[in-house]
Amino acid sequence: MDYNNAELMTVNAARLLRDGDVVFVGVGLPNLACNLARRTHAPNLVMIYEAGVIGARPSRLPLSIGDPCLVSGATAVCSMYDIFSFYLQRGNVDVGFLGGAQIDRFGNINATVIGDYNQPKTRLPGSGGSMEIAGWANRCYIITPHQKRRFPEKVDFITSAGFLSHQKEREASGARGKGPQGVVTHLGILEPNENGEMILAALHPGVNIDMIQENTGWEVNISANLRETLPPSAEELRILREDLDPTGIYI
Amino acid sequence: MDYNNAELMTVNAARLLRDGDVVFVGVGLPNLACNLARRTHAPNLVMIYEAGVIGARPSRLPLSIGDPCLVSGATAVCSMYDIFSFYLQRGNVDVGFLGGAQIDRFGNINATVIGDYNQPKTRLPGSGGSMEIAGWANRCYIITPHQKRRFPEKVDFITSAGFLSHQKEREASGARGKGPQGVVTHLGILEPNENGEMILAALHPGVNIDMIQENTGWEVNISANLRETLPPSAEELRILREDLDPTGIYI
Amino acid sequence: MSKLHTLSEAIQKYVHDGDVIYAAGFTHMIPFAAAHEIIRQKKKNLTVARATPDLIYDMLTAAGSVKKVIFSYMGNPGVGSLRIMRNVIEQGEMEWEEYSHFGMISRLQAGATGLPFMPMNQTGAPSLEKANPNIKRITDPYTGAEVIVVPPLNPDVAIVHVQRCDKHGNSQIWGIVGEQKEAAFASRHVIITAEEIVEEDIIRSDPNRTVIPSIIVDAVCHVPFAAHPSYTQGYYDRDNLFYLAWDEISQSTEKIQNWLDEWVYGVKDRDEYWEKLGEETHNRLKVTPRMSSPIDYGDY
Amino acid sequence: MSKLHTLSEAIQKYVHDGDVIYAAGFTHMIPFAAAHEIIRQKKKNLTVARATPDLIYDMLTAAGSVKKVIFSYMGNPGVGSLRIMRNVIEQGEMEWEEYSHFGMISRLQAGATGLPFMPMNQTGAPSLEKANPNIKRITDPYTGAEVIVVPPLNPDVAIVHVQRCDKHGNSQIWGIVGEQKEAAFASRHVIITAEEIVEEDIIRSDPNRTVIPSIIVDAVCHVPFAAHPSYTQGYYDRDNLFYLAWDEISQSTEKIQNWLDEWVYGVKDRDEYWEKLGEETHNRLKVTPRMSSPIDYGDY
Repeated sequence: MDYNNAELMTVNAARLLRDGDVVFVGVGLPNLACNLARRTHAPNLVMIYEAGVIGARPSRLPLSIGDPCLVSGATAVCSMYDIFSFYLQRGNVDVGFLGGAQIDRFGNINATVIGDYNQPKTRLPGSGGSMEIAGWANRCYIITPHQKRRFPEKVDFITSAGFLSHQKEREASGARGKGPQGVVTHLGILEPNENGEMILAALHPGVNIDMIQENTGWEVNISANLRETLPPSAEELRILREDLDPTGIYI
Repeated sequence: MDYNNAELMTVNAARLLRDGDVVFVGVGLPNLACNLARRTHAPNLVMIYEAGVIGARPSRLPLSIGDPCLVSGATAVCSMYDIFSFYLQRGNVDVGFLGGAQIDRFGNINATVIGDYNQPKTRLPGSGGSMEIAGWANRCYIITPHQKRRFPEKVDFITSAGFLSHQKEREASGARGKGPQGVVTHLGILEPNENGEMILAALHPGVNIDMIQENTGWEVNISANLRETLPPSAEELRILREDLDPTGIYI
Repeated sequence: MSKLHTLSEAIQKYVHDGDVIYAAGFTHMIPFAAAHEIIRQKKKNLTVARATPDLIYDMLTAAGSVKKVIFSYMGNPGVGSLRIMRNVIEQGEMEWEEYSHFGMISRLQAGATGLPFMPMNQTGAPSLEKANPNIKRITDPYTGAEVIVVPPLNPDVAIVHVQRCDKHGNSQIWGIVGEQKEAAFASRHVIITAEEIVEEDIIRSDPNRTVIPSIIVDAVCHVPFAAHPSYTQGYYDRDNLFYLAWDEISQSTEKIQNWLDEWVYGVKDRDEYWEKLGEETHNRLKVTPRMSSPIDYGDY
Repeated sequence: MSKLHTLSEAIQKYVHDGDVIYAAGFTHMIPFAAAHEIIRQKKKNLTVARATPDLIYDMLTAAGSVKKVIFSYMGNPGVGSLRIMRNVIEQGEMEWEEYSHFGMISRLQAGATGLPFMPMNQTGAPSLEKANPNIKRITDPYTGAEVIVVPPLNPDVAIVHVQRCDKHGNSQIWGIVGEQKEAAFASRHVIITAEEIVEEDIIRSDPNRTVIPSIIVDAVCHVPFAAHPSYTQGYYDRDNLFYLAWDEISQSTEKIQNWLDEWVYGVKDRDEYWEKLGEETHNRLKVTPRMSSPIDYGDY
């Protein structure tokens, strides 16, 4: 079965979701992953968007986080203050998806600047809601291509907290969520060890450890239980290609 | 023209309202006073109820602060948190009406207990919203019968701030509103002097200073500009009796 | 996942002796049916929190279910005193904890949004702050001025009556929306009683109207007329005569007991209670329709 | 008291050089028409605050109206970078002040409710707090833990686009309600642009739908299609093609200038702009109705 990197990442992200999870969704691959999970093993998944939409059932592929198709047919809409406080800060969100220009060895994310903050070499969009999602969702997942420049040992700017310098430092910070529980790339999946260091937990079919090491900016430790992911199934790919993104905008 | 004490107080309270005022209304006489003002000199009065109703146009006499007739036909309804914060705390309310078991020389109100707080002789209903109304409405008015037991020199418990012990003490307290600007009784009107002491500012027709003194628990000072109120007009009484409270529940 | 329960099941499952409960609704949609079921199930030592205890907590107190009350206005709205609660407090037989309305609602807001406290501006009134050690001051780090703070209130159970919800608990309410949302989000468990259980499509036709989402709801109970003697906007009127009658009933221990025997212990559930109220009362509380002007969400 | 103005009058009267403005709307109902009028009136040295500056502030920046931006996510939503603002920041030509979304919205919440600060729980992320001295910590007096606080944001002017309002400014919105209410209550002046000006009776038929009350509104402007290229729920769709096109236009100073000349300076008002977009675009953005299920308030 043939599939591309976006499909591979989306399918693997979908499989991390559990039935009944309340997910704080972003557009693009996280949205596809959630809709895929809902149509396969997690029919009771509840999708929440930071625009304040709860229980969205988008009839078309949303192209922005505030697309009107998210609202029509949703179960509830609330203000931004409410979605961040009554839902996220209160602890009503099980899963958050995150992205960013850089992810480091302890799962910290930079989405703000490359270079000095006050005289930035590259000015990125900034946190948006990701600082709070990373801090307060019970578990977070990151979907990103696996490239050395995206995986530095240490990020220039911590927009969203992973485990900071150690699991213990995150715990001491007062952030309520458990932090990043998986980084899904096109090569495999990294997961935190007991120190909060992201280690190689799974390889996608056909990928070896050297390929991971070559594309990561630090010496990657390997899980004692390193596993291989199952390739995307025909049904998963069919749903993605025919139902969810038929014009191939994200996949 | 014959009128009773309730009518007299209601008419005089209504006259204190200005066109365009946003008023935080209670049921009973304040509600009648506002509706009377709206039908006479203040057609653009906006009535807000602590239940979260804005721009109410009650078609019947509301018997509780949360009567459904306040909602049907109102311009807006919001939560209690919002009415107290976005409206009152933010400074969007011009006038508040207050009542209570006791009002003292500096306009402080007791609506909580007679006697010791922890072993109350008489347990009264408590603040409700009056602590915030007294603190934050730009101006407050009190409507009450003029009886010695209701006008002690000093209240047992300050449920809602008047001027505390002096105008300067209120200013230092951080309360944003100007405090009680008038106490309308069935004998006359008390208003604060520059120290925040409630002094006799107006007598109703047929009342003399001795009658005020006999019914007040402190030595009442008299305004240099003591005035006499105009008696309720035929039109004011007609609106009250025929339109607003035709079955005589409050008047 | 349907969360449909009978009210009796829901109270059995989620309300326990010693719990802190919040029966929500400011004057509007007060969940009297649930309180009567709590009385029938003889729950004890409850801490009952409500901005306005209203008749609902006066009844619970009369039945001996209450250990403590947390409140901001203890009166019979539009009538006068809440005689039963007032009496046990004056007799030193009940604990209480007291706030202003905004203090009470700020506690719920903190509880509902996961904050460790809510700030409030100063009102100048000193006495309640002195009487209640839960009310504290902190310094605004921007101006150096002092600000009042109250701690979060996180009840064990919130009980909320709504006009319509689906079987999952997605609930829509209109009219006075008091503190229902805040009470539900603040609490560990949420019991919904509803005038109507509707198809999910009805809820999804107007998502901005949804105040309580299914994800925080434990039990959904179909209980028409659950709010009597208070009211449900658009469904029936407030029974002002009963609020007046309670002022009379609650003056005598014997009358209170008779009333409880007849109207709470003597009926099986709210259906029987409503039937028993009779046609004259039904007609008196009837209300003619006044519909909202519809809006268009667009079929995207 | 009618507050009806033309948009041109309203901008003239309430937006001044050097003001802090907040054009509200999270992705939805972004008041582009007002921004174009601000450009036409050559307002200068504005501080523009918005959670998501979006194309609206990219355009204002391109036109030279902006001195400073206060924001939490500076991107072209669904497309990528906001090239013009990003460029001036990278060149050191514009001031900025940055928060997370919740930090930004908490600033508005504080401003809207009259509080001197809003508390937020810790997220663990240290860098922005270090970079922005406005973000402070205080101690929770109940637990001794540290809490993040942000100061109120009180803009000079909020501009809010709504689906329907009456001539007094009582405004109803549905769909994504982002931060419109908070922005309006936080600001000294409020300008409403509306798809429809309706009779007061329509508003009063559904008071729970009203988000912004007349008492805080200064000017009401009837401006259909004011949100294009964003959208108005139920009225027209988001013009995703334009969001993509802007990514192309904003890459060249010449193209930007040409676009401003043609679509902002070259048209008198929003009516002319909408006409100029042409039938094909009109049809592409059309949406078929999907009505809300009506509710009954009861005729009390």
